[in-house]
Amino acid sequence: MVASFVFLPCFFISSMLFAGDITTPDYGDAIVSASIADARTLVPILASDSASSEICSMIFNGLVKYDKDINLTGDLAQSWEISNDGLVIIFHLRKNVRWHDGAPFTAQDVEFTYKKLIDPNVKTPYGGDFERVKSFEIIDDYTIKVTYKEPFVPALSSWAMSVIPKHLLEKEDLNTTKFSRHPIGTGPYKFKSWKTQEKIELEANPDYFEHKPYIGRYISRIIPDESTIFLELQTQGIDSSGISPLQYTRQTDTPFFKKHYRKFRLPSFSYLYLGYNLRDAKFSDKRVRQALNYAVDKNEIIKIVLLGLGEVATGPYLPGTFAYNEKVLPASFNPDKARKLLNEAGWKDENNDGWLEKDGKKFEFTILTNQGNEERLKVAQIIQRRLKEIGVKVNVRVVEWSVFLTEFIEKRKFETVLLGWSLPREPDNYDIWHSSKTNEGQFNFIGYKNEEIDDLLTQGRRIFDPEKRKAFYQRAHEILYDEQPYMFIYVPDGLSILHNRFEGIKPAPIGIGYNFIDWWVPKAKQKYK
Amino acid sequence: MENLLEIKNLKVDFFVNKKLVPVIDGVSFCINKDEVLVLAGESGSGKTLSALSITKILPHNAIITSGSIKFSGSDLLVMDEKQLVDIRGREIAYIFQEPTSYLNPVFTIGDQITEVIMLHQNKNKESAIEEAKELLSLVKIKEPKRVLFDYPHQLSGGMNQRVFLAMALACRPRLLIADEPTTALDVTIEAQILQLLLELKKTMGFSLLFITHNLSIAKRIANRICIMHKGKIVEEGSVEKIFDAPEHFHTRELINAYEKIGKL
Amino acid sequence: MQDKSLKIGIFIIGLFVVMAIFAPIISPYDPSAIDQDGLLMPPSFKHFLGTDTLGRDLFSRIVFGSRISLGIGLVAVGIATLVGLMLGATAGFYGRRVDTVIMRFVDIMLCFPTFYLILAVAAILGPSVFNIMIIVGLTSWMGVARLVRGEILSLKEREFIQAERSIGASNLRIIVRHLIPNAIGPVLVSATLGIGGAILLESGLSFLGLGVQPPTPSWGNILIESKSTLGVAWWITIFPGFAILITILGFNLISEGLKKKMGN
Amino acid sequence: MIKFIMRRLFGLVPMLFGITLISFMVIKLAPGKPVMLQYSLNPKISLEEIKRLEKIEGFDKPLYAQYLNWLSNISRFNFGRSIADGRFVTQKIAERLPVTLTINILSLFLIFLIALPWGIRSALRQGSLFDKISTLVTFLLFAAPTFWLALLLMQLFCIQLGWLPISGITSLDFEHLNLWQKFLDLGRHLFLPVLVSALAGFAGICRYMRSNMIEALRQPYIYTARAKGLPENRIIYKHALRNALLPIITILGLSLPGLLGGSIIFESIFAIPGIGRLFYEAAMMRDMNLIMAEIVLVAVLTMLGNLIADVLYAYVDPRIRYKK
Amino acid sequence: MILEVKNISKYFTIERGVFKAEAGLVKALDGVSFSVNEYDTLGIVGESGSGKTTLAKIIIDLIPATSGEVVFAPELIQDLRKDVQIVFQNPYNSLNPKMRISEILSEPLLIHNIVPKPFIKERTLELLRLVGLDEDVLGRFPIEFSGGQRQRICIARALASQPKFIILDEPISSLDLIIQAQMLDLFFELKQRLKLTYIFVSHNLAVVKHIADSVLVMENGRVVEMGNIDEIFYSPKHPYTKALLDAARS
Repeated sequence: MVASFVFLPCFFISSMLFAGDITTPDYGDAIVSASIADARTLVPILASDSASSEICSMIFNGLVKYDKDINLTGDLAQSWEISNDGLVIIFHLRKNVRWHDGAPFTAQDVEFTYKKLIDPNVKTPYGGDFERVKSFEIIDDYTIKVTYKEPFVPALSSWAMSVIPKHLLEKEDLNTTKFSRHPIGTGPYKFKSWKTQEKIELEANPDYFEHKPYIGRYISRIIPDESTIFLELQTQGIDSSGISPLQYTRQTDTPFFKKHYRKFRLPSFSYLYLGYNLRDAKFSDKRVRQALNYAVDKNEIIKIVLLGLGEVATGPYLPGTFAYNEKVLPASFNPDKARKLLNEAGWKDENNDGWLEKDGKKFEFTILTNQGNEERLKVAQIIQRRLKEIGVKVNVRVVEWSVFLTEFIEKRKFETVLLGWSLPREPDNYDIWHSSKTNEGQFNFIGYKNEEIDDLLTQGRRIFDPEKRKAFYQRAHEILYDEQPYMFIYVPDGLSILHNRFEGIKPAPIGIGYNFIDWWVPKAKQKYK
Repeated sequence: MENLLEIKNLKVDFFVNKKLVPVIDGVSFCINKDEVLVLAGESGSGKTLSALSITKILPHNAIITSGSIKFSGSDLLVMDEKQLVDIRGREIAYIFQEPTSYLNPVFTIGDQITEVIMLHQNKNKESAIEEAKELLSLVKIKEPKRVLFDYPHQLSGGMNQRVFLAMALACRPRLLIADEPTTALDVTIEAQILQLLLELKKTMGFSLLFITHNLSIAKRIANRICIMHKGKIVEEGSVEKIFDAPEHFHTRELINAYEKIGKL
Repeated sequence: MQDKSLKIGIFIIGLFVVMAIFAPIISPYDPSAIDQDGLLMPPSFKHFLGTDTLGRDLFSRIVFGSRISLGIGLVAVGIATLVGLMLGATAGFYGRRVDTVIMRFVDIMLCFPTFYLILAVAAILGPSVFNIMIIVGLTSWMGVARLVRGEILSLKEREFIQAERSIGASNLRIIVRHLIPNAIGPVLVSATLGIGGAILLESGLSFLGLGVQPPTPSWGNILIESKSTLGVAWWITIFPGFAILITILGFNLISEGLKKKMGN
Repeated sequence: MIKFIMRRLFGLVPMLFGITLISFMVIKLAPGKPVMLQYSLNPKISLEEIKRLEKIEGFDKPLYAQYLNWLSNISRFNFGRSIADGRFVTQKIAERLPVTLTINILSLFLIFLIALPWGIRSALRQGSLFDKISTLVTFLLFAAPTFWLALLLMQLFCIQLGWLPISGITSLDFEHLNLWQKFLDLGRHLFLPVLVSALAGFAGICRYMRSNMIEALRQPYIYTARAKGLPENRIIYKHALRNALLPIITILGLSLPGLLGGSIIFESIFAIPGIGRLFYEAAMMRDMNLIMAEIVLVAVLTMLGNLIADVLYAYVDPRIRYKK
Repeated sequence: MILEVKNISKYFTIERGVFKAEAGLVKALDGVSFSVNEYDTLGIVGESGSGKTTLAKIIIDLIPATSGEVVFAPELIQDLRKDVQIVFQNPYNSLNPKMRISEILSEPLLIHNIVPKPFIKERTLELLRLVGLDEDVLGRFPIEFSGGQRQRICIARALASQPKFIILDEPISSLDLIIQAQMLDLFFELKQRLKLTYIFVSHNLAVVKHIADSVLVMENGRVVEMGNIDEIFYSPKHPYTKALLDAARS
C-alpha cells in the first residue's frame, strides 16, 4: 500500500517560504482535499503511512525543511553549523516559537523528541538514523550540539523529523496516548476535529512564527474510492486531489473543469522498475538484462499507461537534482539488437516453437507485482506482449501486498518484480544498492554486488561537499544504467487538480505546497464559513 | 311441501393447464323445507363441488358454466358478490370434513365464532361472546368458557366439529350443508355427532343437505337420497326405493358392496 | 408464465454457454491484444462494444469473460451442491448424534468469516480461477446441506420409504435411489439461484483485488476496471454489468420454472 | 421458556470457542505478518527495527500461546488494541457501528415497507399484468450487481441531476446547521446507500411474501371464512395475511447479523465510515485483535439471530406456543 | 403357529411445545400378547390411537419395541425382510413418485435376487397379472393411477419376494366402497392361491367381519378381547367391544 501511495503527489511538503505579494490577501475560507486512506496516528514519530504524515506536516515542524528548489533550509532551527570533520552539528533554534497551547518551544522539546526516537519500546520506525548519534547536548534553551559516531551526510535531512512537545508527552506512553487523536504542535495549522474514516479538520494557527495562514480551515476528507473522488470533483464537493493520467487528459477537458479548476503537472518523487533476481542463472549475464531493456519500448508504456504524462527513467536519481547524470541517455527500442544480444548469451530458438531455449530450457519467467495497482498491472501486460515478440515467455502474477512482502521479497523467492521506489531528495540510497544489504529483510533483495558502487555509496554518505557528492552519484548513475540490475521504466508525473478560487500558487521543482500558508481566497469567492 | 332450494341443470368446469374439464355435467335436484337430503356417491363424483357451488364458494380454478340455483325464489347464480355475502352464513351455512384444518389455526375458537355473530347480527363484542357461550353449550361442549380461548389444534376432532356446528348455526340458517362431517372421526364419536345434528335440526328447524360416501349413514338419517356418479345424478328416491329397488346399475353395484361389507 | 420462464431461462443460459464454448471463434480480436491508438474508443462497427483503457476489444473480453464467470458459477455451485447433498443426506437420514454434529458444523461454517478463508487461500495459492472456484464452492454449501436435511427428514417418514425398508433395501440404496431423487428438485431450484450468487461473489472479490487476476478477463474484473473510467467510457461499465444481469436473470428464470414444474 | 433460552445460550460458548479457534489458526497460517506491512519497503526502516517491533507486539511467541493469551483477554472483555493506531479495538468498532446500523435498519425497514405490500398485491392478482411485471422487476433487482447499480445511480442522481451529494454522510458545514437541516442533510447523504442496499434485499422478501400469501389463500380455512359470509378483504387481510406473515417473522431474527454486516464495496463507493471497510483494512493489515473481535461479534450475532428467530416464531404461532 | 407376540410395549416421550421440556410418557402399547396360526387371517380392530398401526410396524421390525418380543416360527420364516411383507393405508404415499412401476416392482426382485436379471421383466408381468393389472402399467409413473390401482401395485410389490406372511395396515380404508369390495375379493383369492397368512388391521368392523378368521380388539394400547369371528361379533364379552358394535350397527 505504501508504495502505491507514493504515486500520489505529496505537494504539501512543509517548506514554507515567506513571499511578499502585491494585493493584500484575505483571510478565511477552507480548502477541502481528498485522501484515499484515513490517518492512523497524529504522533509524528509514529506516523509511517503517507496520510498521517501529510496531516502531521501541517501541525508540526522539524528543525530543517526543503525549500522550493529542494535544498535544506531552516524551520524551527534559525541556522546551523557543521564541523569540518562532519561529526558535529550545532543548531540555533528560533526564539519566538510557541506550541498551540501557548507553551514556549525550547531545546528541551528537541531533546525529548530525540530520546523518544531511540527509546526501544516506542513503536517508531525512524529510530535508525538517530542511533548513529553519539551525544546530544543542550547548550542553552535555544542551542543544541549533536555529535555523530562517524560522518553521516543524511544526518542533516533526518532532522526534518517533527518535534513533539515535552511538557505534554513526558508522562505519556506514546504508543497509546490520547495525543495521537488530539495533537498539539508548532505548525501553521492547529488540530480542530477528527471524525474517523470521515474527515480531519485543522484551523489556522493565528500566532504561527512566520505568519498566520490566510486559509482559515484545512479539511481532509477520506474517500476510499478513486472514482468517487473524481465524481466529487465534478460537483465541486472537494477542492484538491491527486488525479490519474486518464482523468488529467480526458476527463478534465470539459468546460466545467476549465472554469472551476486548475491542473498541475509536477515531478512525482518516484520511479517504476523491473528488478531481476540476480541469483537466478537466467539473469546473471549482463547482456541478457541489456537485451530485455532493448526489447521493451518504454515510450509505448508511457503513452498507454500514463497517457504520455511521464519520462523514461534511466537510474535511481531524481531528475533535476545534482545526483542526476544528464549524460546517461535511455536505450532506444531495438528488438533486433535484443535478439542479437540474447543469441550471444546462448539463447536460440532450437526447436523453432517461437520461444528461445538454452541447453534445453525455455526462456520463461514470471513478473510479480502487488495487487490493487492498476498501472503496474498494465505495464506488466505490455512487457509480456513485447518480450513475446523476441521469444521470451513472460507470466504475470499478482499477489496481495502483505503476502508479496513476506513470502516473495523477504524470502527472495522471485524471478522478477515490478515495483517502485520513492526518490527522497537526499540521493543516498545506500540501503538499496550496497552489497552488504542483500540478506533477508534488507532492501538489496535483487542481490546486486559491485565494488565500485559500494565504494561510491560509502564515500557519498561521508563527504559533505556537494561537488564531490555530485561526481560520486553521477558515476553511480552511469554504472547502474549500463549494468541494468533493474530495468528502469518511467518516472511518472505527479498530477493534481486544485479549485481555481485559490490564489498565490507558485509551482516549483519541489511542487506547489511549499508556500501553502501564502495561499488565499478573495472574499467574494470564499465558499465555506 | 314448498321447496327451499331448487337446482336446475347445473354445469361446472375445472380450468386445468389451459383446458376446461367438465366435472359437474347437468345436475338438478331440490330440497324441501325441514327435509334431510343425502347426496351419496364415490370420491370424484362431484358431490362436494355441487354443494360448494350453491353459494359460489368454489376453488379458484372452478367455473359454473350454466344452470340455475333458486333459493326460496331468488337465483343465487345471478346475484353479485355483495348480495351473496348476506346469504352466506346467515341463510345457508356449511360444515366440512376435517374440522381442525378448516378452522383458522391462528385465531381462538371464540374469535372465529363471535366474528360471524357480530358481522351478521351486528352485535357488540360482549353480547357476541355471551351468545357464543350459549351456542357452545347448545352443541354439548362441557366448559364453553375455557374452549372460547382455546385454539383449534388444542381440541380433538370431535370437539372441533361441535365448534364448527355452533359456528354454522350461529345465525339460525335455513339450510345447513354438511360435507362428510363425520368421515374423519372415530365410529363412536361419529354416532354422537350425527345424533346431535338431528336433534339440533328438530329444535332449530333447518333443512339439511348431507353429503357422504357412507351408505349406512345415508340409510340412517336421510328422507331422500340422490346417487351421484361422474358428475351426474344417476338416481333419486326415498331410502326404501334406493336400498330395496335400485334401478341404475351403478346404484345396484353400490348397494351390493354395501350389503357385503357396508353394514354389520 | 411457468413453463415460459423455464424456456426463456434455458435459452439465455444456452446462449451464454455457446458464447463461452466458441469464444475463440466468436470474438473478433484476441482479448488481451493491446492497441496503442485504440484507447477508450466508443462502440463502433470495428469494435462492437468499444475498447478499454488498454485499447483491448471489450466485446472479445466479455465473450472470453463468460468462460470464467460461468465456469466459476457452475463449478462453485456444483461443489457446494455435492458437499451439501452428502452432508445434508447423512445428517437427515441417520439423525440424532450424527445430525447434531453435522448441523453444529454447519452453524460454525455459517458464522465463520468466509472472507478470511477466501483471503487466506487466495493469498497462499494465488487467486487463480481454479482456486476461486474451490473457495466459493467450499464456503457456500451450508445452505444446500440444510435444505437437503429438511427434505430428507420429511421424506424419511413417507410410507414409500418404510415400504422400501420393509422389502429389505439397504440404507445406502434407500438414500441413493429413493431419498436423493426426491430431494433433488428443491436442491436444483436453490442451486440455480446459487449460481447467480457465485457470479456476483466473484465480481465482488475482483473489486477487492482478490478475484480472477486481470490478465484473464472475467466480467467481474472488467467491471472493476471500468470504475475509474465511469465518466468517460460508460460502455465499459454498462456492458459487463449487463452481461452479469442477464445471466443471473436467466438462472433465476430456470429456477422459477423448475420450482413450478416440480410443484405439480 | 427461560430454561430453553439458557440452554441455547450455553450452547453458544463451545460454538464460539470452536469458531474463534479455527479462525485464529486460519488467519495466523495465512502468510503475511502484520508489522511487516505497516513499515514495508520504506528504505529508512531497517530489519532490526521490524524485529524489535514484532517483539513488542508479541508475534514471536508460538501460536497456541498467542491464542490462549487472546482468549484470557476476551474473557475479561479486553479485546486488545489495534495494531494500526494502538486504540482499543472495541472503541474502533463502536465508532463505526452507528453509521452501519442506521443504514441497515433503514434499508431493512424500507424493504419490509415496500416488499410486503408488493408481494401481497402480486399474490392477490396472480397471473395479472401487475404480477408479471413485478416478477420481472424483482428478478432484475435480484440479478443486478449492487456496486454496478450504485455506480449507475450515483452517475444519474449526483452528477446528471445533481440532487444528491455523492459521498460521505454529512456535509462540511454540518455543525452550523440547525437540527432540522442536520436531519435533512443526513437524509440526503444516506438516501442512495439505503436505497441500493434495500433494492438488494427487496427481491427476496417480495418473492417470499408472494408465495406465502398464495399458499395461505389456498388453505381450507379460507373456504370456511368465505362460507361464513365474510367480505373478501376481511378474508384476505385477516385470515390469510395473519398466516402468511408468520414465516416472515423468522426472517427478522435471521437478518440480525446482516444488520451489523457492512458491505465493503458499498462503503468504499459511498465513502461511508462503516464496519465493512474497517474489517477489510484489518484483514489486509492482519490486525489480529480487530479481526478476532469482528469474528466474535458476527458469531454471537448469528447465533443470537437464530435463537431470536425461533423464540419469535414460537411466540407468534399458537400451534407451537400451546401444545395439547 | 407362525407368529407369537409376547408382552410387547411401546412408550413415546412427548415434548411440550418447542421448548422440548419433558412432559410425559405416552403408552402407545402396554403389554400386548397374542399368536397367529399359519394360513389364518387375524383381524385387529380399534379406534384411532389404539396402537394398532404401531403394533403392525413393530411386528415387521420397522420401529423398535420398548419391551417384549416378536417371535416367528423359524421353520416357516427364515428372512424377515423376504418372508414377511406389509401394505400401508395411503396408496398415494406408498409409491416413489419419481420411479416407474417397472422399477418399483423390480426393486424387491433385485434385492432378494428372486429371478436372474433377464427374467425380471417377465416376473413383473406375472405379478401384475396376479393383482389384475396389465402390461401397459409398467412404463408409467404412480401419479397416473387411481387409488385402487396404486394399492394393487403395492400388493404386487409385496408379493414379489414370495412372502408367507403379509401385514395389511388399513389397506382399503381410503378407497371407495365398490373398490373396497373388489380388493377384499383379491386378498381372499391371493390367500388361497399363494397359501398366505394375513394380519388385517382396520377400524371398519364390517370389513374385518367379512375377511378375518379371528379378531383382536384393542383400546389405548391394550388387548381387551380376542377370539374367532363368531365369539367377537355375536357374543362379545368386553363392554368396549359391545360399544364398538353398537356404534357401527346404529
